[in-house]
Amino acid sequence: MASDPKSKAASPAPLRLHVPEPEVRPGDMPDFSKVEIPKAGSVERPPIDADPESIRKLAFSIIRVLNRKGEAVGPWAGSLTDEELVQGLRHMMTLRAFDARMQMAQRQGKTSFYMQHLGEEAVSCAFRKALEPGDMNFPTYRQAGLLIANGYPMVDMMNQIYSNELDPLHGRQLPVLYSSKEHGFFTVSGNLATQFVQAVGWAMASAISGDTRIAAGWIGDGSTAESDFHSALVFASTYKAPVVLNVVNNQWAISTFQGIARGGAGTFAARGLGFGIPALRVDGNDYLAVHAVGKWAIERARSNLGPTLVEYVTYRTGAHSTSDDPSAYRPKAESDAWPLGDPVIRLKNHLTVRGAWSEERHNQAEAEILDEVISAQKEAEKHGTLHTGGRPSARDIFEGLYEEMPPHLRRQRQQAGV
Amino acid sequence: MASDPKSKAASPAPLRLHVPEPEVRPGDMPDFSKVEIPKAGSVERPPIDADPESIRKLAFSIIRVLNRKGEAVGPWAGSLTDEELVQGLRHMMTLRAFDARMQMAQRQGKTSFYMQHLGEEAVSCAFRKALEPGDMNFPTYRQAGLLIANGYPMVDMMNQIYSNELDPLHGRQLPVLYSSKEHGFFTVSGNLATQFVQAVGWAMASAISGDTRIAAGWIGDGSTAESDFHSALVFASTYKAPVVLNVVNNQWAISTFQGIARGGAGTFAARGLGFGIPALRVDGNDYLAVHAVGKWAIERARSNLGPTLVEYVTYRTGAHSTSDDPSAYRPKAESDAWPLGDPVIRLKNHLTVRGAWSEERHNQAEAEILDEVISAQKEAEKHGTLHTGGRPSARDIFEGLYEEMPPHLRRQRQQAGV
Amino acid sequence: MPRKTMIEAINDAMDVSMKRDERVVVFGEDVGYFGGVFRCTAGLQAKYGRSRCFDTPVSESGIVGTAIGMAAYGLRPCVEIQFADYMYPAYDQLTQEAARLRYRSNGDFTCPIVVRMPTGGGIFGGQTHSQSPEALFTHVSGLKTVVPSNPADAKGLLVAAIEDPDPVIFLEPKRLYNGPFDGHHEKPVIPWSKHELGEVAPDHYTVPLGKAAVRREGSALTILAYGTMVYVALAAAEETGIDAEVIDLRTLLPLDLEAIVESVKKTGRCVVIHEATMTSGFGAELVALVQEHCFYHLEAPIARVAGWDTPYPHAQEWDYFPGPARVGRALAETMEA
Amino acid sequence: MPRKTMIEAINDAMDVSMKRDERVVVFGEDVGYFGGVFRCTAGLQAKYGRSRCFDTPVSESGIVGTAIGMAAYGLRPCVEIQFADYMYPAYDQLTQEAARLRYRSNGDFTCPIVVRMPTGGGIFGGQTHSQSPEALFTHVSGLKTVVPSNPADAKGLLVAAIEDPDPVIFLEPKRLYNGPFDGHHEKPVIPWSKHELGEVAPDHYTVPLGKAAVRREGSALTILAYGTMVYVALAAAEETGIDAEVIDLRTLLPLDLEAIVESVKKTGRCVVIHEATMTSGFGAELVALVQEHCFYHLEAPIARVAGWDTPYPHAQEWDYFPGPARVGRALAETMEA
Ligand SMILES: Cc1ncc(C[n+]2csc(CCOP(=O)(O)OP(=O)(O)O)c2C)c(N)n1
Ligand SMILES: Cc1ncc(C[n+]2csc(CCOP(=O)(O)OP(=O)(O)O)c2C)c(N)n1
Ligand SMILES: [Mg+2]
Ligand SMILES: [Mg+2]
Repeated sequence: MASDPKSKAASPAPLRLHVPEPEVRPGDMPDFSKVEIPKAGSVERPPIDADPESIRKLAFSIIRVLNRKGEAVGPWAGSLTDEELVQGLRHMMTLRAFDARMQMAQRQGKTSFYMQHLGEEAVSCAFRKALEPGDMNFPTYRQAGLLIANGYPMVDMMNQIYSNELDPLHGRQLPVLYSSKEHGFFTVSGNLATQFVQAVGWAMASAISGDTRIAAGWIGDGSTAESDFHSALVFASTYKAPVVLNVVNNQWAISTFQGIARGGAGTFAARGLGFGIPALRVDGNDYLAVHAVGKWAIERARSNLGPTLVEYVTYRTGAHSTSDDPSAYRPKAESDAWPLGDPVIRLKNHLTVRGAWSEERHNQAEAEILDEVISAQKEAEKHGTLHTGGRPSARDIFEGLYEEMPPHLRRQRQQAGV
Repeated sequence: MASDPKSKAASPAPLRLHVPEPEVRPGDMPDFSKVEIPKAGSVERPPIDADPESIRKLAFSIIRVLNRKGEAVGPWAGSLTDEELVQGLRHMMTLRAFDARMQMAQRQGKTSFYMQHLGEEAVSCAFRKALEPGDMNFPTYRQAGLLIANGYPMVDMMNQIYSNELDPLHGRQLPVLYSSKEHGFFTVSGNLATQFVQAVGWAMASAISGDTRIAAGWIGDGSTAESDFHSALVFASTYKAPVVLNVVNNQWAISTFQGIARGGAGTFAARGLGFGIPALRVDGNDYLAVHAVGKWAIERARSNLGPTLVEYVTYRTGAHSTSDDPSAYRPKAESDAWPLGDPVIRLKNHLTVRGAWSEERHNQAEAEILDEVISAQKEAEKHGTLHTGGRPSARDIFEGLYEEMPPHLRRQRQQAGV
Repeated sequence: MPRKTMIEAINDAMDVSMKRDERVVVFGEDVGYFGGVFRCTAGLQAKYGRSRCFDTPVSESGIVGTAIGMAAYGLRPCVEIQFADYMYPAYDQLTQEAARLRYRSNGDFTCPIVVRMPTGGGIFGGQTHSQSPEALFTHVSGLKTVVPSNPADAKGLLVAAIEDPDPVIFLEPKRLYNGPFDGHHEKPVIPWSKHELGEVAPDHYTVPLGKAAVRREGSALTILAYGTMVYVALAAAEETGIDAEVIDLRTLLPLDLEAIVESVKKTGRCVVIHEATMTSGFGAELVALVQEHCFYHLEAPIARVAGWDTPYPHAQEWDYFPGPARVGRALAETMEA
Repeated sequence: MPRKTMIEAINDAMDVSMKRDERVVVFGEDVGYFGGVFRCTAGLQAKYGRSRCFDTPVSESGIVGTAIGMAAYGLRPCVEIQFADYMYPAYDQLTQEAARLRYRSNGDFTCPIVVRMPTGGGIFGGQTHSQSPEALFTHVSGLKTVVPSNPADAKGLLVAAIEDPDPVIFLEPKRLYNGPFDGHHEKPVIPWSKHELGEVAPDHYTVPLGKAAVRREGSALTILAYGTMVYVALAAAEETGIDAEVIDLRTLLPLDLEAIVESVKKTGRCVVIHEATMTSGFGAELVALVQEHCFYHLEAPIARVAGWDTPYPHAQEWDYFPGPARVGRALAETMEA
């Protein structure tokens, strides 16, 4: 040991490792009383060119529009019409019905894997409606609402999930890792977080080209710990890229609660502040709030004011995926205790309060939607499911890797006899 | 393109890419008038267990102790004795003399490469004196003051720089990438930023082991953009690791000014706030301020209060390395215009004001130090320089990669005939 | 002797090591409370406490980077990367740091870490849950790379890896977790409880790194394989009736070249198989070594059977996987050549 | 024809490409105002403006990650990694993203990016300024890998790479930047201005990816080389007097297997050389292919000469570098075998 003239004053107490733990585990009573929920309508709505420093507190609050009575209140209430809201409700209901059917299809062995959105439907459905055609999303596996709300055909999604003969991705990708440039939906990666910095690059390219289109990056709470989250913030901050950086905080990363990724910061939105990026936290189960905050951030980007980080506070009600069983790591009733409620029910109530919706219309819509989903499913299944019926060709293994197939792949394809 | 019922309201202006540029380039007049320099003594000194949120503004100010008159003022003035300060001055003078000689040795072809500390000597020299024996630094290539101030023999440093027969690293490493566990100096990597998260791991290990030793990670302003900076902050924040995270902001990353890495955030210290990590900014050319802030952060770590991020505001007066010529990208006189002055002169003035130092003593010390450096150099050169005299063996290529040499390496060593 | 699955054997190895040596710590994504998505660390947090087995943020570079710092301190971290496909963010720390700490510091700092990761396909995991990146490690000097093929080896090799003074990459063929798998995906898997290599001694033991095992003696031809492909080799030998000697390499680096050369000199023919993509795969290195050391004994070109040079597709998994039919064809061709 | 250094030729390739195609953008650490630490991008920012050539933060994953996003948008980024040794933080983006965008999206998104990086040793750069990681790219399906050995090729290959619809890794042997280097470090380097391959046509031209060049015709033996090692091969042939045919591969993937096979079938002997570490280096793949395709023509085992399986040491650089003496020994042994 190096000799040092000074010696320790008083021998300090031994250090201890701090490992964050959720407050409850299976067997405990779920308790969200420590989660501070600001009243709907209570958070200010600054101008889009506000100095990031002056709106710091938006990163530590929660922007909410729908109150307990189902009314839309406060400066973020927005101006969506009855029609638009009904459409939004239908999108969320469609996504939920779609999820339920595909979840079941997986259990029936029609595909290998599925991931649902239960409880988080508002986030992607509402955000999509705030975008313009031509804008590009860089989603994770949990933003199918971006497709549904943009009118992407469900049957194409199912073809992908089934890896059948009409699968637009020719069987190459895991179910739910869709791609649709036409619908502003970048090809989903199985490697977490990589898309976040790609979104920034796409946005930079739009700025380089003097275009007016903007990008939206998507990431989960857990994945903010990955390196590319940092790269994205660094580049977005430096080049003032026209991008909205969306963090979907659904409280869990598989079995790991958000406290592990978040550490000592109060919120994920706070991360943006370290880069001088305006950061907003929003009630992710409130369709109107998501839409209004999305609009605000998108307008900022399109006005060349640079990036915005948005944290959507929501809850992953379902399992992480069909390979997961959450009862092993969190109380079963936790989702019922979640204080921000259910996005579908909340928008339904709001529309009802507005006089634009009713129990009957809801039931009717539910039935219609189920029909649509089922008929899409039937249509898709005509073209095969993972283990039966039509399937992509073994040639597709070799094709489409390069624009022109190099000689070694041609030799291998020949060997494969396809 | 997806059809969307809504069409753009008014067609927005084309986007443009924002690329930050320094205010001056070669040919321009250097100008630091926009750099806000708080008065010495003006920044508060909170208790070490202060709530990070309550001390936010420390990340946007600069803690300074030495005023223009050379007096130590304010709550961070500290309690270093005359003797300790004279020792500190000598360390900085030694590092500067060492650098000058080695820079020259490189020009003389005695080694391949060198990196100096000119203008930044206070940072590593003062911080080292705030540590206890057993604490571990994870330095970059620009913290040799940690070794000098801890009494590591200069001749061993030179042996490494010369890759001679007594090189402790047996010729394997680039000059200045020293290693000394005994002196709390982790083996320096040529790959930027990797050490920052390793420092957090070392600190976690100390906590896991119930030890009382703490770690200090070091990184340059430019390198904060690397991924491992993020990993370090994430893990340090989550596990409240007993680590001090030091960012040396010397304004430049080779030819790239700090604005490129920092982007829209006002400071590098601000990055810490996004993780709930207390962040302090300090005048890096003020020996007393660096020491006091270092002590504060180290005490926090040792008291199991978790990590602190410290940004040292300084200026890289010299070239990046012997391979670099800064006149190609910044005005030659920029370093003279740097508003925080020279760390050696400032401490010298302070000691003189205290009555503990004088021009003669300074000159005498300078002469003594030069003697010491030259005699170390002579001693080292007896054992060879890169291209002449004693050198490490070709066997050293194969040895020490694994604890036990695997068969394929034994075969290769045999083939090499060594 | 008790029979265990490979998961249980791996769990056992960590348990035994944590009990014997306080310096052994285990962490990674979902490995703490939950016990890992494949359950390999189940029960360890409850037994050894949260500071010796814990969940981490989703950051592979952070997991490996902190493990390196801990190893430099003096601990012996054994960390999990959830799938080998997700090791890439940690590749810098693994190859530039872990692999070189000892060398660059001339032994002043060392890096005794183990990085466990499930590899290989066969579970319909698509291109990001199926990869076999072993060649990306064997090219990096300073690392050791291990691929067990059964519970008995898995425990002994993992204990040896944890006790090794240098960084070890420990690749777990996930298709073998519950039973030996020979590529006949349409047949039910035989569980390890029915296989003698499922016998795992309860106490501490090691299987030394760098020693191959002959899984089938034969005189006609040598098959070099590791992990899942060992069973494919055995199936192909049975199905073609070719008297192949099947060598399970167990450790790729350091490699048991002696065992390989001895076998090929005896048989005069060699087929190298792996699941990873062919080009620049570890099979290329094996071919290069065999032709160098056995040139004058070779009666036919050495054949390689491997994953096609494409990402691992989801739906066409079984057209991609180099199963017994493809391996059998190579055996036959090599015999006829 | 004007003669240029390899640096100037590379600069020229980007200049020509930026002029012809607005979608070409160039960025990386220090590449903007300063023009790159090796000066390869000098003048481009002044000529094309800050939004087409700019400095980036020190973040290789960010450089490649944003480039991928830009390519998905429709631009054609040509980015610089300051040294190949620093590509590791970008390895995830390169291998898991760039390489697979087209495949996984079935052509919905593509990734026409070029990632330039200086490689190889010989400048006393130690273990972190000397690496040759080509095998870490050739193992990854979806990438192309190019290694030019002279200014004329460097320009034509780089233009071709920029115009290629898929991601290309462009490795620049930095020891060749100023002149052909044959490993005789004690002798002064002959500048490109004295070499006919320094002749670089000023206009737009391409050298197609996937085509090798014969640098020396010979009948006794075939040497497969690329980058710096081409000149080492030529020197070794001259110095040993062995009539070697020297093939400069130029592109490692796609590989010009035809040219290789033709030559080896003619000579019956083959030596494979590279500067990267031996084990699992690209040389292993070459050996595997040659023995597969030329088995019955081979009169001696294929020899490999490569960097030792250790990090690149600083002081012992010339004991590490596989120079003409070591290559010459392998030639002689292969002739005698
Ligand atoms: C690089 C990488 N590491 C690990 C994984 C495995 N993995 C898949 S999802 C997941 C959790 C992600 O959680 P979060 O980001 O919160 O998203 P959520 O699933 O909650 O939507 C993990 C660890 C992966 N896919 N990629
Ligand atoms: C991963 C990696 N990328 C790039 C480099 C090349 N490089 C060496 S030093 C440097 C600049 C670092 O600047 P900064 O962090 O501010 O430290 P300073 O030199 O100013 O002390 C760069 C880009 C490297 N060594 N490692
Ligand atoms: Mg989550
Ligand atoms: Mg700097």
